[in-house]
Amino acid sequence: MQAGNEKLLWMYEKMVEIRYYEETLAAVYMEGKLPPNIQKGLAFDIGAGPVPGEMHLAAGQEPVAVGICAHLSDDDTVVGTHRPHHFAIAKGVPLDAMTAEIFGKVTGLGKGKGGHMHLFDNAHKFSCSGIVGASMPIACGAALAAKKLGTNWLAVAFFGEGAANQGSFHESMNLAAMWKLPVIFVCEDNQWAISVPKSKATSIEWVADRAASYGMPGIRVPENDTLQVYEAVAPAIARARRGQGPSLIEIKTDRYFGHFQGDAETYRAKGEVARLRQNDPIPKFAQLLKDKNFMTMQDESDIIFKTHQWVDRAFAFARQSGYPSAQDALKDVFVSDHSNARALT
Amino acid sequence: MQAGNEKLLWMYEKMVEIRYYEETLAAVYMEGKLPPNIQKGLAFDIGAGPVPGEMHLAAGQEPVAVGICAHLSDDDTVVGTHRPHHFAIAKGVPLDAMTAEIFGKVTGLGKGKGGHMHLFDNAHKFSCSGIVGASMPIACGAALAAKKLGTNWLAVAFFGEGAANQGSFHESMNLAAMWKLPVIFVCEDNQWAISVPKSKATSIEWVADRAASYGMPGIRVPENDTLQVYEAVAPAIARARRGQGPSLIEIKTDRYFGHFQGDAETYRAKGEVARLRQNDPIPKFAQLLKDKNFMTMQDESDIIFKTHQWVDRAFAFARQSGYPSAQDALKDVFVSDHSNARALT
Amino acid sequence: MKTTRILTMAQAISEGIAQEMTRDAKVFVMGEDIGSYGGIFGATGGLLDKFGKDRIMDTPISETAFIGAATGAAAAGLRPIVELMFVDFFGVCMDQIYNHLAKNTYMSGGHVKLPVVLTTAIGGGYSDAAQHSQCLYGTFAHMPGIKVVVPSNAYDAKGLMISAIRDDNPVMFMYHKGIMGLPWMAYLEGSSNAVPEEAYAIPFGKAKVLQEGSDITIVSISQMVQKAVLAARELATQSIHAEVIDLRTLVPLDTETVLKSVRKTGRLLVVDEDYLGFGLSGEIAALIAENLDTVELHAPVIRLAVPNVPIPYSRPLEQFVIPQVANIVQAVQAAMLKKTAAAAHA
Amino acid sequence: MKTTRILTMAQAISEGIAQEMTRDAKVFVMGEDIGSYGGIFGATGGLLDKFGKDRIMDTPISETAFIGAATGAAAAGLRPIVELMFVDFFGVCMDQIYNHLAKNTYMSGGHVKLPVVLTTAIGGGYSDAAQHSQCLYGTFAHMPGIKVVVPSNAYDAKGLMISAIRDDNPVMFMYHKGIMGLPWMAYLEGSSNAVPEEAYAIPFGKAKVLQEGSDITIVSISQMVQKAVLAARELATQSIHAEVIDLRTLVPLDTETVLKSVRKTGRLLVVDEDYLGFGLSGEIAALIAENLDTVELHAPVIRLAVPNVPIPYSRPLEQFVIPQVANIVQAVQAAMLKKTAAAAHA
Ligand SMILES: Cc1ncc(C[n+]2csc(CCOP(=O)(O)OP(=O)(O)O)c2C)c(N)n1
Ligand SMILES: Cc1ncc(C[n+]2csc(CCOP(=O)(O)OP(=O)(O)O)c2C)c(N)n1
Ligand SMILES: [Mg+2]
Ligand SMILES: [Mg+2]
Repeated sequence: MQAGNEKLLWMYEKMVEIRYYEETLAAVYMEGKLPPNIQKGLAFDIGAGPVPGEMHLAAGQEPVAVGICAHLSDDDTVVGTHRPHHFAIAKGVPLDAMTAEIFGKVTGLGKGKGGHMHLFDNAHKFSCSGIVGASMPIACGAALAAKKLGTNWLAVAFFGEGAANQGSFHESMNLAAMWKLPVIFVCEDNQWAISVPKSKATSIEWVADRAASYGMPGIRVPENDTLQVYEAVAPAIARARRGQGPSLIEIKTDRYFGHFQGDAETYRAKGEVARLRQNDPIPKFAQLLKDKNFMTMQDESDIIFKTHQWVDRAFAFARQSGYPSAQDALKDVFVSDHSNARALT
Repeated sequence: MQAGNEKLLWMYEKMVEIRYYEETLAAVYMEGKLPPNIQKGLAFDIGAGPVPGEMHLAAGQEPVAVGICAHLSDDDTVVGTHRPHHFAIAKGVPLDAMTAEIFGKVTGLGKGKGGHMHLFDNAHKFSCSGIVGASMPIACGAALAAKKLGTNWLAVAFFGEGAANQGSFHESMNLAAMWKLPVIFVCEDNQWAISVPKSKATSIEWVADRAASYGMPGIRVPENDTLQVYEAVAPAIARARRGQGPSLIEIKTDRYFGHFQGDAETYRAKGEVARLRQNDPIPKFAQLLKDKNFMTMQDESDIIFKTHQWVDRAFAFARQSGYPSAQDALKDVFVSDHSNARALT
Repeated sequence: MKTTRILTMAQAISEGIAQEMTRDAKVFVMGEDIGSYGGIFGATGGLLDKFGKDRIMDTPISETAFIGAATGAAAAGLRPIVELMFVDFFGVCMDQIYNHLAKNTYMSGGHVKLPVVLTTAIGGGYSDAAQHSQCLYGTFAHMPGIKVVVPSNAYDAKGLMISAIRDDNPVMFMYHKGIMGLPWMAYLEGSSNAVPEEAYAIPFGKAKVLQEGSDITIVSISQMVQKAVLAARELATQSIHAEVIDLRTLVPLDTETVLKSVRKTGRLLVVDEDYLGFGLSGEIAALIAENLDTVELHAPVIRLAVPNVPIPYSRPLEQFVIPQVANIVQAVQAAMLKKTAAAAHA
Repeated sequence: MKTTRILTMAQAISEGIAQEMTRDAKVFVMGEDIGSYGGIFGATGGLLDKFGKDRIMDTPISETAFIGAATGAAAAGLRPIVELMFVDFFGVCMDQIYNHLAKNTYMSGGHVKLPVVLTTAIGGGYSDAAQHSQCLYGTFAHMPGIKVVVPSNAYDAKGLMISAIRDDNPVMFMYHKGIMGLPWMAYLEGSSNAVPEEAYAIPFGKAKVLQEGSDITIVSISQMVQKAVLAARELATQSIHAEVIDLRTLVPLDTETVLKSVRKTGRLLVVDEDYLGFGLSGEIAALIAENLDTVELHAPVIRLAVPNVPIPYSRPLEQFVIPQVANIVQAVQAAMLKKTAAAAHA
């Protein structure tokens, strides 16, 4: 499947947006976390600053998100991981509410209750989870619903190569194959699960080859290349929409930041990231678009300008928004409140 | 690998012993469970009689147990399933203590605490579990210990074809392959998981083919045939003992009884069991041994006589043994008692 | 025209499900052996014939996948009923249950609606040993995000099941095997009772006072309610008048009914088939301890529950660890003789 | 010659492990990122360099497989320490933990010995949200078969870890992230304290009275102990003398120390970072309710715990649901003003 001009530009735009989003967040995340503003003796305080808690960024992994989501509409479901921003942005989750959520603000997607690993957007059928491997069963359910409702919608489960050794992978793949569910299982192979390299955790080279265990197509994408992803997944998408069931696709990609922000990355060879960054898919894609005359220099700078503006505005929105009031913590356990929640005495 | 005469006779003997054990148990199990001795209105009472609770029998599946265990010694570990008797007997677990356990007697393997799904025998390194798929992680641990202790011992995990869709299967296979653990994963494909046929649950034909997902050999045994099992698994055993890691073997076998005793088996086609029984591996194996002059008629009747005697004696032992005293229920939570156990007021 | 018949709890449950499935095409059922087998404990008996295999779906033995799929399908607008055959198996799929099904509503700020009913069998008493005999409702009630419904009889079971299916939140529906009225397991017959043919809903969070009494309050749930009623009957012949309360749901928990009763009786016995420690019996006792400003106890609270040991297989052991009618009678008798230190002073 | 230094709890734990590994070649460690990373929360810091990759084994993200493997290896004579990175992930491997590791000893009539230490990180307070901030020790204490150890400081942590490794039974060792003394997370400094260099064992089932007092008993565990101590200090300036008890282990549970203290003070506050309902705070309150024949309360029992909601991400919400020093102070003040109905009569 050949991507049209508009699609190509959309992909580029989203990648630029994602990258700038993650870089902005990387900087904002550090606010308030360093001496002298933190507890004496600490080098860093994960719980401090405007964006507290763990922070998993996806810079470098943009091709996975945009190459897949370029095939999707609002009716399709995406379930992401603990590293969810690139998927969310590519799926069209509004930046303002997403960023506000990451800041823990009441204007956030989850009114501040979820945080960066728990972004839920019904309108764009996006959700994610902090549990490794958890995206797959849930995506099966969305696909089951699509099928039961008689639509040709599909569901995408993103997961890391580390998650491919979790039991949920196996159960979900078998269930989806058995029931011919319209699911695309997308393995982001960034070679690392925190500090554990794939070679120490996964007994074969390609997770995609595990598709054979379920009688579904397995697709290998050997490069962190946007167009390759886009084109390689097209048959899987078409297959799912035709009601022929799931596929598994694995994409080699690169993680530019640490596992989470603050990760000293002592397990990584010196210079590994610098080397990976030489293959940055974004300038590569820009070059391609320009070479083929799909994008002018003006388009390029427009895209950069506008996406940066979106992101900056979202961060401003998040900063300006208020925190939820403390008592609100007791609400929303259930959609109508009949929980056992009760305030501290 | 060719089985010697002694081994062949041992396999025959064990199969006869297992079959007679299961048939005896099937009869004993019904004692006290039928009207008029039970609650009015019931057709059957699972909790009544000398052997209460669920009862999963393995008649028909003898080739799996003996074909594999013929390769093992007391130093090798076997982890069985909810349907464990054939494995236990083939592994050499003493019949008396095993049967007493099934009767809930104090002379039982677990002093009556475990019951038929929970047979533990340290001396023969045998254990099992009522949880589908649970044998595999535990066998990995036994294999890890064998490796760490510098031995060439191995571990066998038995599991049903239904269990091959449980997450533990996937995780264990990958871990064993990654760490080159001496484990033999043995899938007993009796085509049924309670009422659900394999064709409705497993998205490919052969579970054994899933071995490729882990880079380990997968071995298909297409017939419920003792010698086939014995010979097919031999390379896997040798491989494990050489330190080259795990294998997966799948054996087509047949379940002659219901899933548990009392199962009305309405999900099975009429006559299915009668048809399966025409392929009974025990007379077939006897014929083979006699044809090849490995076994005389006298040997055969000696074997039948002696195994029946063993089984009958074990049941007599179990019947004659006493029940544990009620207060003993509070013991053995820990090997030295520091639990929170306390008697009812 | 209202018609009632005596039904078993299994029949009442499957009837409730069938009526809701007829009313609402979004309801469907998934689980192991829930189709042609009708559920190992009969909770889905007859449904396959009525609704066909697209709505009554047998699954592989992949609890993580299919319970997670229930969450995904519910988020997409369906109303799945999903069965975990025995609660004892929760460990293979607990992450999907409590990190996703139970939390996604909260984490989304209430935006994600998850109308899932998770049915499961609980309880022992028939020698099914440590991996097939537990109750564990305390475990599920401890973790926020799932309503916990545990009926003691057919009438309640149907009404609570209908409420569960209509509820827009995850509901764990736990039925005790020993009160399902199965033709193959002895059961406490009080659990089979008159059930209207029509659909009706019983609200959650309302305990039922099964029997009024002035001497002691017996709080219980599930099969133990039936035992408590039998014990109360025996106690009545000894002129001890026990008030028997069936909590019916643990989340939400009807604390008012319990407090009101204990304010009246001054004595509390909690009877529970779950483990004693850190569970239901502790929570109910704590409720009283927290409210001693308005509750005056004549005797210390007594808890009867499985004494912090796994369920043993052998019959005499199992019968010893699971509270029996005789234990309840004895515990009440003991409570009638005991005095709190404060009461002794007064 | 006994030498002590001030250590963080993370240092104390890894030192305890290292000493036992040196003493006993059967001890080894498995888990995610426990090798070159040293454990996400530092519990295995430095061990890879000391013992090499055969004894310090990074695993795939396959908790069911490697925790089950710990059970299998222990049954075969080894003494594994196995890490579940966050307790919140227990749902992916709970079956191996509680149906096998916790029950095989009992089901085998005590014949199968399973010396496994299962280490795991607990607790919130740093905005890690609903799937990475729970305590859940109540869940593990509820189900029989695993000892539950939850240290509040470095000294105890080392001694309890050494006992855990030497114990022939499964032990769950739960360390709170907010007292590990990590260089990247604020912590309560009382948790870093003097730790002897030599190996020493602290027995399980012995609560520690951290501070004596006559007005009220504060029972707590883990990080909350540190908060309770700070609260007690503040209360002392108001002439309220709180006795602070650190339970240290939940299984076995030292009920005597709690009862003795409440008999003295007549007041009890339980401070707990686990969920309020059906958990630790209920169990401790129930202990008093059951013993009101020998305990005379001046005021109703008070429980402070996470109010039955998942842990919210946003800081003001999270700080609201997790008990803080100020909440403890207020709760004690309230208890001092309250009276039981019985006391009001007297
Ligand atoms: C079930 C479970 N186990 C462990 C973790 C801790 N954890 C969070 S992310 C991660 C590594 C995941 O690696 P991968 O799947 O490759 O995703 P990546 O981080 O590379 O995007 C781990 C172990 C978790 N969140 N859930
Ligand atoms: C995790 C889990 N899920 C479900 C069950 C209930 N159950 C017991 S046996 C069984 C069928 C197992 O089928 P298979 O693995 O093929 O073994 P077989 O009974 O055929 O020997 C099921 C579903 C269980 N014990 N454990
Ligand atoms: Mg990765
Ligand atoms: Mg089978």
